[in-house]
Amino acid sequence: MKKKDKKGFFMWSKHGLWIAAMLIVIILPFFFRSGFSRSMLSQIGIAIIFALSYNMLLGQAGLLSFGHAVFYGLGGFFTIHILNTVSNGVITIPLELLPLAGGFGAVIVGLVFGWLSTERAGTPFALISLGIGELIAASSLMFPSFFGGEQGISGDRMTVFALTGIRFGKQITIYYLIAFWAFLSIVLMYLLTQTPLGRLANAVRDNPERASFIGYNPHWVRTLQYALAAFFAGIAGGLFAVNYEIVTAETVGFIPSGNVLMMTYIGGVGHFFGPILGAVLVTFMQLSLANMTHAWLIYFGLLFIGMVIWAPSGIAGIIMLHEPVWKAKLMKRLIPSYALAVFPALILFLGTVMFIEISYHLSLSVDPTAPMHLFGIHFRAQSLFPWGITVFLILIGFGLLQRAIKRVRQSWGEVNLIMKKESS
Amino acid sequence: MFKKFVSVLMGVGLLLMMSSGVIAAETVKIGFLDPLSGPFANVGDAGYKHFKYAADMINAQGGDQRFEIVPFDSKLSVSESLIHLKNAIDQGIRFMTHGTGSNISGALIEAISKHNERNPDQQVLYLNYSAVDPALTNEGCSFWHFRFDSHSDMKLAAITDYIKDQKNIKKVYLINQDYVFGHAVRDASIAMLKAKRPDIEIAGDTLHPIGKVKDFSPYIAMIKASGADAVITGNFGSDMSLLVKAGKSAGLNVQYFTFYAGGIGSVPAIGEAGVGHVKQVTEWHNNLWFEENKPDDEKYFMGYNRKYGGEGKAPFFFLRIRTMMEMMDKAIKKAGSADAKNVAYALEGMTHKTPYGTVTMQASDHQLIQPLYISTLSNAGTKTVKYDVENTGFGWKTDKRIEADATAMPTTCKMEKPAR
Amino acid sequence: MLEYIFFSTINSLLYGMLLFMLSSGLTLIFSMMGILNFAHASFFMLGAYFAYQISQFVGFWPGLVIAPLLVGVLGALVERYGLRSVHKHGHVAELLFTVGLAYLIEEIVMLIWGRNAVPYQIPNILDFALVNILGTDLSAYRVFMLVVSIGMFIFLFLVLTRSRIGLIIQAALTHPDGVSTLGHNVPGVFMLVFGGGSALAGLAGVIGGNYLITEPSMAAHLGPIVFVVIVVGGMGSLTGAFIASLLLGAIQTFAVGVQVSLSDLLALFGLTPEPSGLLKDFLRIQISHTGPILPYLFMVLMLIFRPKGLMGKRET
Amino acid sequence: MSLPAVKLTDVYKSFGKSRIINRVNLEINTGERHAVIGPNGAGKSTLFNLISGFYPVSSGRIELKGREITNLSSHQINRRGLSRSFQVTNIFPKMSVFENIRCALLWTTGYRYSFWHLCGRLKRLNEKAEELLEKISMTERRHVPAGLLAYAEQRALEIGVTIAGDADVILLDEPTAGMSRSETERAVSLIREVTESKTLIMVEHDMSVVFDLADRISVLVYGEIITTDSPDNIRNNTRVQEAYLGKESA
Repeated sequence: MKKKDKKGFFMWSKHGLWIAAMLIVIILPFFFRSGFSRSMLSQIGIAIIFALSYNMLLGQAGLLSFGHAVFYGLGGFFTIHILNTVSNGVITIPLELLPLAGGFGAVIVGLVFGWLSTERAGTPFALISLGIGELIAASSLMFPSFFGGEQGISGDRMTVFALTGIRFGKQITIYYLIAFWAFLSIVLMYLLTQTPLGRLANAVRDNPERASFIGYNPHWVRTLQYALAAFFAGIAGGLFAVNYEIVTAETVGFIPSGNVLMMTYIGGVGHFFGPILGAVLVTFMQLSLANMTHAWLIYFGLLFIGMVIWAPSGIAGIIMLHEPVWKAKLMKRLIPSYALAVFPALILFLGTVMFIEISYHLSLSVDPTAPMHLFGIHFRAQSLFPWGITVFLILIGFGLLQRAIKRVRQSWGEVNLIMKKESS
Repeated sequence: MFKKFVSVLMGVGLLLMMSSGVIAAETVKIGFLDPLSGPFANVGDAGYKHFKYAADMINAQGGDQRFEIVPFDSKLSVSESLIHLKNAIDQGIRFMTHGTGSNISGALIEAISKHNERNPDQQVLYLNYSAVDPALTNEGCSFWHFRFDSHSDMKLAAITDYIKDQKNIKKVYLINQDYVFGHAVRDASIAMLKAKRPDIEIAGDTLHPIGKVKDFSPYIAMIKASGADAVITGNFGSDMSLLVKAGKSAGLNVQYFTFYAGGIGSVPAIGEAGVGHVKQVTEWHNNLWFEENKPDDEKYFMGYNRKYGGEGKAPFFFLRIRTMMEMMDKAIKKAGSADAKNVAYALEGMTHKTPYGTVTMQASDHQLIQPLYISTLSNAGTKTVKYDVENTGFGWKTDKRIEADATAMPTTCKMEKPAR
Repeated sequence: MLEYIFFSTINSLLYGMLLFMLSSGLTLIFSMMGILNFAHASFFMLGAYFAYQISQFVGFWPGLVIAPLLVGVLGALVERYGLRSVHKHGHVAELLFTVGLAYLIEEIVMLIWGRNAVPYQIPNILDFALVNILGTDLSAYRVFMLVVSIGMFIFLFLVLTRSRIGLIIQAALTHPDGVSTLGHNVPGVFMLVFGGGSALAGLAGVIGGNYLITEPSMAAHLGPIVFVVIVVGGMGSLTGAFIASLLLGAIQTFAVGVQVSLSDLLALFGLTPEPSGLLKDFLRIQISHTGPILPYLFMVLMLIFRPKGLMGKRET
Repeated sequence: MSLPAVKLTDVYKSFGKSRIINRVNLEINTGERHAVIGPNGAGKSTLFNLISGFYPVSSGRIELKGREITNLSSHQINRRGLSRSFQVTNIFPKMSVFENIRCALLWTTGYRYSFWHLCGRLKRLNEKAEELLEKISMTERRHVPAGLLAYAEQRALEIGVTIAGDADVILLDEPTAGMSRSETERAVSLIREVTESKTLIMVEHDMSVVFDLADRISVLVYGEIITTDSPDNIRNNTRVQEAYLGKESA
């Protein structure tokens, strides 16, 4: 690229990724017109904020929390209560700003819990977060006036006046509201990583001892980071309230806490955009895969364990592993070996899917005696033949994959060697 | 450059999410929304099979109206349920049925009411087969909601009607889960017992956290100390099985009046500990056909057990699902179309003959009025207790039948009905 | 009242011993390897299911021995082929591995044994009332559970104090970094401890599964409570875990009987406020309602104010 | 004479039954370069850990510039103007060299816990960081993650991080340990330069460095200071020779 061009495209080269993301977000609902996919996109937007806020703890501050949904849920409850207060005409806040109520509510609780739980990181923090999560989840049923008991608290967003004058009835309008907040939150959370507190959160994660000898109290750094993470989780919860117009006790519970951990980890904690990928993938899997197969929990569990064992840096880590190779224009050396690996990986995948589906069909399906169909083929699960094929596919796939992996390693070795030579 | 690559990759990932649109056929589709994976999947699974079987049976009669059941996995989550509601509406489904989770039923009523108001061209009906919170047909009632199960106050009225005649019951202990349903059972028990048997002493009244107690022995110790001879509990799942088992282990000799002792998976969990002690209130059990001599019903549910019940491992349980499907069949024919509003008006006030009497869908609150039975867990294989449940060797034996009319309760429902 | 106290004491002892059986293995694993094993309760569940399956073929008694051994072997395999390869990615990865494992075990159990509870029953020979004290039966099986758990406690105590491997484990408990310098086969010891700890959980499952309910969600139900035991008991201290188990058993059992709420307390001072909303909910709560969540409160407070736990030799 | 920079009064520290520091009294004057020497296990690092607040003392009193700092936490002591380095390199390994320095500057430049400033936009901060990089001659290596630096570079960075906050009392724990002769020489001149007009306390094994840099030397043996004196006197002190130097030379 010529220098002149570079200057002309300054906006693009520096902010290109952001602009592209914004455009995608704006045009997406035109490709996905059904109510279901728009609802899913809305849920994905909420999940992205939630997962990124979680990564402010796990990725950036090294705090493994088992109770992050406390803030998600509380944010939702604060928002729905404020929404109802607004509906009753006691105060006036436009609908577009209601998620902030969740954020500010959560940040206050976050400061208290943060102070109590972050004196030490590591296991003590993880256990305190687990305990606080259990306590809040249990008390959610004990305080029905705030949590609404089992029924939850519901509201009607149509009764609240909107700043933009839009009637927030249809899903598409809410989608854009969520998209706006998600985009704003992503930008803010990204910028936060560049602030003194953001840098110090990293410092405290890597070496709390040293951080205290440059004047910082690690406890305070963690507390503030924790409270800010709570803020964004609260915003996500607030959007949840506006989107579904109901908030129930399940939102503060262990399930969303576990979900956000999985999203973030699968996406990758080491890179800012990792949790975004994780939120998209996991939400998609939960909503769509569950429609395709009732065995989806097994696939999900296998995916999670697989990521922990083989790709602890997540999807983002795998992608970023290729950054230097891409920059050195050496991808063409890796691609052939990848292409070779795709085929056996597919066979192994096919075999595994068949194995799980057949076992599931026999054991837990509605009618095990009925013929089952998989990939358009109908067969009887009771006969030995499909089992034979399954075992055959798994063995062949596994064997070939071992060899393919060897090839991939080899080409990686070559690429690394070339890059080393070039840099020196 | 690399960043651009990443953004493209993200875009492709998003584009992969194609929504699945199924072309609507001539058949009437009923969306079934309940947990189909995770810890409560057994409950949803059983419901789904019942609906499939009921649809099979109606379709087999060969009329021009056919039913198809489309399952959706609620995962017991409100947000996922609401998304699946949208999913179902996309697929042209106008009738949703659901049973597990009062939180979801409340949310569904709200969401469907709002949806029907905002989208008059795609109105949806909510057919409730199992959520028993009285509020749903009282202060929280809706034109778009119909309940085919007797709500908890009706069932409790049946229980207290039975207790009324049991002169040997002098002291009653109330133990319930500490949440809305548990509170409702507790409050209603106190009120109804006072009205029907003022001489009965409430020997104790305990609420315990839901799903957290592993060992009920301490509660049993309290029941024992109170000298109660009957226990009323709205507990379900392990909270109920563990209660009965702990009672047996301490030699507690009381009668348990329960809502859910016959629920799927409960009898195997309770085991012998419950024989002669545990009573349930239901609209059906599998020895009713013998007691009331209805061999047709035996044929019906045995057919289910063969097809979906794994030879009795997960047997027939929900008569009301059969009732619901047959009433829906009638209502759609009566309405002349599968339009939600017309079907709703057709269902209002409809009467229907089940094997065990006539049931009525009340127009005022959309609550089905049906006969209820109090039955006791007994050793099966005897002359009267023919069949056991879930191959346990234990089955149910009727103590008392409460006629449909007697179960009706006054309602506070003020329903807004759309113009016909 | 006397009978209530007597039986509550027995109940709390029994529940405490069951907790101890579950958590003793976890304490060993956590203290030595630093792994917060979320799948520990899953091994408990597997113990119950294995015992059920074995009892279908050869009866309860062989299952009492075989099932824990099977679970132990499974645990050792998990350590050898799962955890060890994750170890290099750090403690968070190890912990998440066990989270995923717990998840998967539950699914697999459902796949094999179905979603409903299995009828795993108390053996007939123990299904009778041993004695009747003050009008309440004490069932033989509960006494048997008590005997087994005490037996296990003694066995564990002897192994740890008398055998060579026990001494190594003890050394590792207090100085986890020091063992490798002694020239012992550390990975081997880890595998043994993990397998042994799992087997103990399995044994708890065998005798607890039929007393409680053997169902796929039993692991998730008991999962978090064992962490409370090891935190309260303290890092590296079996005695601490023992005391904490009994303490938690007592707290949960006795709290049930205290039907006093804050409003009752205020009434003692002649105050009868009639609040609404949140405050009303708060005043309404009786101590007895809080029994099962008290442990978590206890754990959080312990971690904040005394991170060493009751008997811990070092901080968590 | 002005107040001593650091004053230890009857400082005592034990771990369980073992006494590590036994009633140490020590005054370090403002502006002096002070070395603490002693055989392995004498408690030199523990002494540093006590002064810098890493461990609490069992009893006794520590003052910094006339104000008591006994049992304050590390960051509080640091904010009062005392900074330290570690015997084992202790930096932020995943951050770049530049980031390490910049983080170390944040507190004293007044940005503290700010989450409303962007580090990249803070001109004064970045200029200061550049200056400091220049000072420790690591401008070239600014983008390298600190964990990947060569050992001597890491030690230099550690000194950079230690002095960045502009503390006037600097504690260096074996700054030249493990370095080659030429690296040591460079390190010594760096230390001399960056501690100009500051108070320096150092633990050091390399006697040539000690005698080169120190104005006064304290000798710590089995948790007790046996003497504090000028380098020349220490060299000739027979007790020191017996307890320490003698052993070393033998």
